[in-house]
Amino acid sequence: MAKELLKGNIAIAEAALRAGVDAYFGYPITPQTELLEHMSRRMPELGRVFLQAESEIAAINMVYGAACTGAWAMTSSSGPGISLMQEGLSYIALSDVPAVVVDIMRGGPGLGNIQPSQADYNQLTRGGGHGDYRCIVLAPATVQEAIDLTVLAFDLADKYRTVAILAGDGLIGQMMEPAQLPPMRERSRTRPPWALTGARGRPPNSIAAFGLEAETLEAMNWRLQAKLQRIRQTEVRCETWLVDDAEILVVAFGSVGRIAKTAVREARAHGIRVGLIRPITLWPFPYKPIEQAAAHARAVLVVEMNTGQMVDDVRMAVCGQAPVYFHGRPGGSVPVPEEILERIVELSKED
Amino acid sequence: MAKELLKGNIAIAEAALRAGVDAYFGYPITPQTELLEHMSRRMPELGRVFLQAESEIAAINMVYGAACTGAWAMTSSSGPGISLMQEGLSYIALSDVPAVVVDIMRGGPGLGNIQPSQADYNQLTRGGGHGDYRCIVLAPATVQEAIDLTVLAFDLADKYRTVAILAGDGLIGQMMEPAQLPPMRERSRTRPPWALTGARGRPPNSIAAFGLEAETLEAMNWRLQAKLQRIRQTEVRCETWLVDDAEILVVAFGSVGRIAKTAVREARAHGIRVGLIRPITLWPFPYKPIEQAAAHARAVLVVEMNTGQMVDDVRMAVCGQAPVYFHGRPGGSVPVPEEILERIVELSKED
Amino acid sequence: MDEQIAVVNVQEQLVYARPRALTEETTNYCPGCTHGLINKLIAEVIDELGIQENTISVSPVGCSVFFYRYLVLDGVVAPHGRAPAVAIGIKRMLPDRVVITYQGDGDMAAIGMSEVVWAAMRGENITAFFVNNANYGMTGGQMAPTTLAGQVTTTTPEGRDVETMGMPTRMAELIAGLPGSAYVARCSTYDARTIRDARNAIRLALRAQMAEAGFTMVEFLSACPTNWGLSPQGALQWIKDTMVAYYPLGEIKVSEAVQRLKTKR
Amino acid sequence: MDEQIAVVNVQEQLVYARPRALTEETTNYCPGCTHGLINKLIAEVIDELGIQENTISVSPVGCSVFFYRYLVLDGVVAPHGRAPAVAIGIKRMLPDRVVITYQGDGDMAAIGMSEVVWAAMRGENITAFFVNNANYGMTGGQMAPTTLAGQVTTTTPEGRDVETMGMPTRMAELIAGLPGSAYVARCSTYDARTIRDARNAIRLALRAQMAEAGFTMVEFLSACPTNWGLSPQGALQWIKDTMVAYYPLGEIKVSEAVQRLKTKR
Amino acid sequence: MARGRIVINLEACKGCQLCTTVCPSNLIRMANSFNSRGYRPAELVDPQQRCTGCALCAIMCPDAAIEVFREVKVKSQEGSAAEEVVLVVTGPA
Amino acid sequence: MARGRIVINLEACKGCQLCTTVCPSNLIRMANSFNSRGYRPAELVDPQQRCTGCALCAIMCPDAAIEVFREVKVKSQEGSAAEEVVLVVTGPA
Amino acid sequence: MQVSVIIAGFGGQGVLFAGLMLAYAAMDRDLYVTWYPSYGPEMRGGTASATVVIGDEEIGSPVVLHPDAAIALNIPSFRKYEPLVKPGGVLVYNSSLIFEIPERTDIQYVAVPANAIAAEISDTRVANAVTVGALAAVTGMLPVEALIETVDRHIPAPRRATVLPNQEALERGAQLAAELLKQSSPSALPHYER
Amino acid sequence: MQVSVIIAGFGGQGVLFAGLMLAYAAMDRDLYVTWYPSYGPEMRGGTASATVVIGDEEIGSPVVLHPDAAIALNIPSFRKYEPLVKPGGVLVYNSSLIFEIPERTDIQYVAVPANAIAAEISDTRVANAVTVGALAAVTGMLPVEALIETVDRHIPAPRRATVLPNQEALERGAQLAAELLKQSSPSALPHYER
Ligand SMILES: Cc1ncc(C[n+]2csc(CCOP(=O)(O)OP(=O)(O)O)c2C)c(N)n1
Ligand SMILES: Cc1ncc(C[n+]2csc(CCOP(=O)(O)OP(=O)(O)O)c2C)c(N)n1
Ligand code: SF4
Ligand code: SF4
Ligand code: SF4
Ligand code: SF4
Repeated sequence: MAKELLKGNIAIAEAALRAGVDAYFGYPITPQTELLEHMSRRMPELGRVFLQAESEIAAINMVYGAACTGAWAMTSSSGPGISLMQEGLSYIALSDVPAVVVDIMRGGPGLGNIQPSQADYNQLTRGGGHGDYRCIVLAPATVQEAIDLTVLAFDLADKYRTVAILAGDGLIGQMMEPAQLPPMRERSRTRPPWALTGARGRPPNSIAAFGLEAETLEAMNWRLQAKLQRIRQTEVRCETWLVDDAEILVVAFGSVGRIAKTAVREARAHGIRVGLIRPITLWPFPYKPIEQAAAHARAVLVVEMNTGQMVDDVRMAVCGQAPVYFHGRPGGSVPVPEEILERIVELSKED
Repeated sequence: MAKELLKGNIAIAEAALRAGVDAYFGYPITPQTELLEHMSRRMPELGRVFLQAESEIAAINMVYGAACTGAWAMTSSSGPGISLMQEGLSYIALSDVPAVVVDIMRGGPGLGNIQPSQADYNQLTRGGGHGDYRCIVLAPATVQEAIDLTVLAFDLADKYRTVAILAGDGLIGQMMEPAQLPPMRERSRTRPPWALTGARGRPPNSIAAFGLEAETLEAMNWRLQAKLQRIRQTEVRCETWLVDDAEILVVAFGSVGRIAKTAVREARAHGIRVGLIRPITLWPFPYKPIEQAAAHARAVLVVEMNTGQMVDDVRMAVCGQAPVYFHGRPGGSVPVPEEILERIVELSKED
Repeated sequence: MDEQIAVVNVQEQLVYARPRALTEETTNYCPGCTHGLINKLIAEVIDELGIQENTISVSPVGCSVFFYRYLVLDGVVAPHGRAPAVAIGIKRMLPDRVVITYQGDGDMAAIGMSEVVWAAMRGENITAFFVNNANYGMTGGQMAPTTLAGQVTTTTPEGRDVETMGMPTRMAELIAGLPGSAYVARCSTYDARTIRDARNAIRLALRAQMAEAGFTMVEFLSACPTNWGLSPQGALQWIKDTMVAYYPLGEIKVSEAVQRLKTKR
Repeated sequence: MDEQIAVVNVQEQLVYARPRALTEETTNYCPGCTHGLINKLIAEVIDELGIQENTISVSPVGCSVFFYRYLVLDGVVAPHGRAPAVAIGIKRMLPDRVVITYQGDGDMAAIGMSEVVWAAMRGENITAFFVNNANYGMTGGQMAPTTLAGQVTTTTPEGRDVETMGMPTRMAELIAGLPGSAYVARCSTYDARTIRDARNAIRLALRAQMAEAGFTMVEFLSACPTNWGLSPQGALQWIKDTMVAYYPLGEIKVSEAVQRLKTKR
Repeated sequence: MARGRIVINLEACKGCQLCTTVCPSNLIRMANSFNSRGYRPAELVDPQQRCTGCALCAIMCPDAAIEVFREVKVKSQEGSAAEEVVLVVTGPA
Repeated sequence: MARGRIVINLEACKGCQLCTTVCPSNLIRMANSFNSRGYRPAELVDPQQRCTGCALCAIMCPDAAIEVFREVKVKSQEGSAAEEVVLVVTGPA
Repeated sequence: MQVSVIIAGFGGQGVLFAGLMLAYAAMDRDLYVTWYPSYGPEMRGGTASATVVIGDEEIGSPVVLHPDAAIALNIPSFRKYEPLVKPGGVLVYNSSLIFEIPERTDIQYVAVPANAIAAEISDTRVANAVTVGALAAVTGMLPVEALIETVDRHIPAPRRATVLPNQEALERGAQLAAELLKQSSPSALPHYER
Repeated sequence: MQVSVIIAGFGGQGVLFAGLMLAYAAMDRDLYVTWYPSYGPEMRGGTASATVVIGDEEIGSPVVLHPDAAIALNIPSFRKYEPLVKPGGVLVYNSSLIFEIPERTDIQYVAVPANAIAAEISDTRVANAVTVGALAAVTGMLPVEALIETVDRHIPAPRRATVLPNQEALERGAQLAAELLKQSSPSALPHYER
């Protein structure tokens, strides 16, 4: 298929369609609204379910219900809406049903603004609701990657029966880039055996995110943890670039990853030995690759569009092997390559 | 004043009254409901405001409104309810108004159960909503400390104009212990200058958790960060016990802290050199004291009533100086001293 | 006349048995709690309509959190108050299944107000069973939206003051007032007659859903002897004497389509 | 007859000025957006009642997020849909202040349904100004609860299908049906007469609040020329020709207490 | 008058006494013993076989603990009527 | 007929044209120039002084950009009436 | 020095109040004490328990796996706690409802026909106090007089009518235990005689 | 090799579409390109901008602080971007609405009476295309024919009526720039002639 000039939000929506999403439930919020709007047109066209929910809380619970029938269901939102979904996500996570959530992050806290940001790192990667769970979190840096990771999100959600979140920042949602969409998948899925479809000729299925007795719930928790451990072991993804000889290691995700790349390229042109690690899975976090790369680094620079939410993870990965610095722009400001380059040059001069 | 046999929930409610709370808004949820119930009787008695809200979302937003008038307002809940408050908390945090939230934690994720747990560590300490903010989080280990920290929560919330959370686990909420309540404070507070009271003879005040332009919101974010940094520098609290010569360092908070204490005492009786650090402020986290204590430890054991949510913080504090082990009981199970002792003995045998 | 003489035997016949759609498990409900009775009635109607293998339940958070298990149905437990949204997610995927929610008054009328209003507003083809016991049962008897004026609960120690807490919520009337609701009835289970009426209402609501008439709801005035501090019998009496006066029983809304069903049978 | 002859001068008098309670700042509203007009009317009434220093505003999330700044009042911006809850928090602390909320239709009728229903149910003494422009303005014209049947929006490209999305929400009627509401009116601002009626409704709502009559609400049918794809004049015409037919103007509920106020003046 | 009989599932009974209040002939009372869940179950005391199988008790029982049998006159052509109804029995008999 | 005059705040005007549609004498039109926010403001074109100060335009203006003055006959006892109303003027004149 | 007691039974049997009697008595004697309730998944009814830990130093864990003593008011509680009581500990049980055969030899069993005795006094609602009285007497952990005093001091106004029956029940339980003690040796649990 | 352009103006001036013309033309020539929109706090109206980065290698940052070229369609945009354009870069501006006096000497100014020209063609709505045509011609970054082709290829069915006016506007802008170029030297920006 040929490349098209695609806006991130539309590309994600279209990728979800092609991956095989059965149902979309959502509520408007900038900067993701085009995704909702695209779905409102395309889902009915394809004979699938689209419903504009009355709120984000309703949306995530509709997703929960649809997912319980074995369908591939999704929603999309941005920071404030994701906050409202936390209880629902916590239920879904313990229920072992698959769901995909797209978060096109904007400035926070509070109402914040509609400019690009990465202010949701903590609430996405720490299992922002109550209880011991995590969601898979995928962070694309280009429109093409947004497409690819959307498809992956469905496959991972399905494989592990869990929540997979596509964490785009406002840049990814709003920008256009030539990209190639995958072909429309054949949808011949059969309902999984655990799905709620009416107990026809079999004992009833039930889905319940609780265990009133401590022993029951403890066992459910350890089972969930075992699954999360499997995901940690198999699903870590990141891009490493020029790290082999890097004395300075830049760590940045999402569109900051690509912006940092420009800075790294220019720094290399200045003769500075600098490399880049771009986590693609924010959870599970690429601790190992960063630990290894940090082993021979003199300094690690984390760059984010927030006040340093990923720094904890990087510090844990680096584990004291090198000092960890931070450069960040919260509240909707986007760092430009120049300022990152400046920090790199600064660090290269320290000894 | 003499000691009384007090249930944690009641003690916290009564301490809030004596600290000077002006308004309480809440919604029932086990295991904190006695707190709400106590307030329903006592607040009207004292001529203060009590309102049973229709939901946790309404409750936190009523707290927001009341706090905007310069009042001391509070709510209380447990895991699922706290999840629903995340958007509101994020707004309050950026608004620079004081608020106190009590979370009596229960088993999670999802509906979980009503047994004691520490399943909300992440959502409380990571600024569970969207954006770059943190709340002060205080974790009592005894009913007496619950009283003292409740008073402190109000004072800190007021001092820093921020959210202070009292994070009790279900044990603290449900158990009774003799404890002493503070005397009723004189309440002669004047409305602070920023409060919304009607713009009488002054320009209007406004409170808004947003900045539509990136520059504005970025500046607001850095201002908030500066405040958080001040809190980090001045408000760290923890209990250290027998750590000076400890080869094994146990880190546990809340009621697990006291349970671990019994185990440590017994281990000492067995001649094992073990000490305990009990974080009292979960945020800001006592990184320094743990780092120092870990400097001469052979092993660090984190014990929690969850699957290890505090471990990240401890690992960052220990920073590779010693291996960090974890013993946890999620889902409402409570670790008993025997099992902790067992782990300590195990670790003491490894070399 | 026919010469044949019929041999007439006296046989013992089972005239009332536990419905098949009701599990054999003993419930967690308190003695005399009419949640049990309502569960049983729903099971009876499901048996009668033969839709057990075609029905999916959505349970609330509250004393009836195990509804999904007491009824022999595929089912899920929704977060507190969100049963309608979860049910909508299910129904939109499987429009030919019967989807039912079961919610307490705290669950539906307090935290879940938005979800149920929206289900009714959109005329979602689901059936809500709404159990109004005038308090929050599971959490120990706090004021619910439906708590009567002056009623003492653990959070209204002086009785519900309608000046500060508002008048009790008449959910059936509220839902009936919305455009998408097709059938709304208020029932109780305090005697054989009200039980029969309740069973009829349940049946009609489910038939209406099967006929895609829109949102249907049956409200039940239900006893919570434990938190009311009354004996089971006293609790039923209180419903009859006190609750019914504020919450009148009967059909509150019958859309034309449902009216046709009714006459058709 | 009196012998004195009055000296009659012709003087120029300012007969219409920008209200004092309205900031001098230019708003962010689009050209022809009647949010501006409604803001102005509210400011005029606040001037008239002399309550500027006694009034606290709660703004929504939506095009009118800056309402707190356009009106020269103490004010706060509530999270999306939660203005009533925030206003209740304020009012319960300061019962002698006038507390007003200003909400769009997405804000109040969709995500904020529960909060506003509950404010009305409890008869909270606050006044809600509800701006019904039949779509989500700020986010670019998606379907709102109030979007008319068949109306094309960015999320109803084929027009709102009431089969799947339900009938448009008549908030004024819904709120009027709840026990705690004292005064509910629906107005518009498409001509001098409707503007006058709107001003009267605003005045009565605020006076009712000051008399502690209960929850009051004024709904405005408001133009969103930008997202409707109409000229400002065309947009007003559409309100008059199309919206009013589904959303009748007038007073929907006047409690006895408010009726007394009305006659008293 | 029809003759009937009820079977109370002692383990399912929670001792709420509602059945006792509706029996028109006052034939149900509470046992003196406890079941394994700590409740005092109801029991039929009907020495004179006055139970008509009216089923009011069963209808009223919130715990579906009562089954009701009634004697009916059937034309025994195939003798199958009784068998048929037996199929309805799914609870613990 | 009363005589009137309107003052349009050119920077506040957003060029929505609503005032032009309500003026009974059709005295308002849109300027050819732009204001600093990029809008073409309204202007009063009233060479014959036909404006009656009816204020319909101002009432209609969503941006409170119009002030209306009207000539009135006053008994000049203290000559204060005009002064009083001046106090009402708070917007940019 | 610490002693831990778990009291367990059906929801309605006054398990929590039984624990409170011990807790208040301990507090009145300036001892450290914790009281911790636990409910089963039943809404009401079902099985409940209260754990009371009393000591003369700060109490670590308010929950215990192996209590020094247990009171079982119904069969499920007997079955659950019989194996858990610490060797050398005491198991007081309500022999009006529990007909199990004791299996362990390393703990002391105290069979108290609590319902029967309570019925003699007033009604079965004070069966819990009978067992508490027996526990106190058999272990000596707290003087029975202390409990009797405590009941008087801490039962609040609306329930004053229950003071005397509870006191009598404590007394009767203690008497019974004293009888039993004559036949066997006292337990080795800590005594707080102050 | 990359070139970045920021196009800025009032909301209604077709800023985003102007950027799209460049982006599509680049894509059609198999170049890498990113297009990124940005709005001010106004609901509608207010100031908007589009940033287009074109290159023959993977593009890092889709946002730039110092663009190689800028198109200013209104005064606020002129004021904002004049100081930001890279030395050696180009500032095309709509001289129908902008009467500012250029202050820098290290960039090339291209004054285009875009509204006037657009009005000559059809209406002011294609003023944006006039400036894009001028930018293309003056910088040579993309051949004007490529833009003309692109407009034809990518304007979708419901708006086909705008194809011709846009094409004419591009042409007219380019002609004008060619005139201007005769008087000065061409810019030093990258050209993508393929
Ligand atoms: C978000 C959330 N808030 C609160 C609770 C606590 N909670 C559990 S059940 C319940 C109310 C039950 O009352 P009702 O809905 O009336 O049902 P009933 O128990 O009376 O049948 C509440 C508040 C919860 N589980 N989740
Ligand atoms: C929790 C949350 N969800 C969604 C949004 C995005 N949002 C901002 S304004 C708005 C709707 C505005 O529509 P309406 O209330 O009708 O007001 P209008 O702009 O039309 O005046 C939405 C959905 C948000 N800010 N927060
Ligand atoms: S608490 Fe009330 S509603 Fe809940 S099971 Fe018991 S009687 Fe029923
Ligand atoms: S988008 Fe609509 S509601 Fe919002 S300011 Fe513009 S015209 Fe008004
Ligand atoms: S009604 Fe049922 S549960 Fe109640 S006593 Fe009778 S048999 Fe037992
Ligand atoms: S109504 Fe107001 S904003 Fe609109 S054109 Fe006239 S003066 Fe300008």
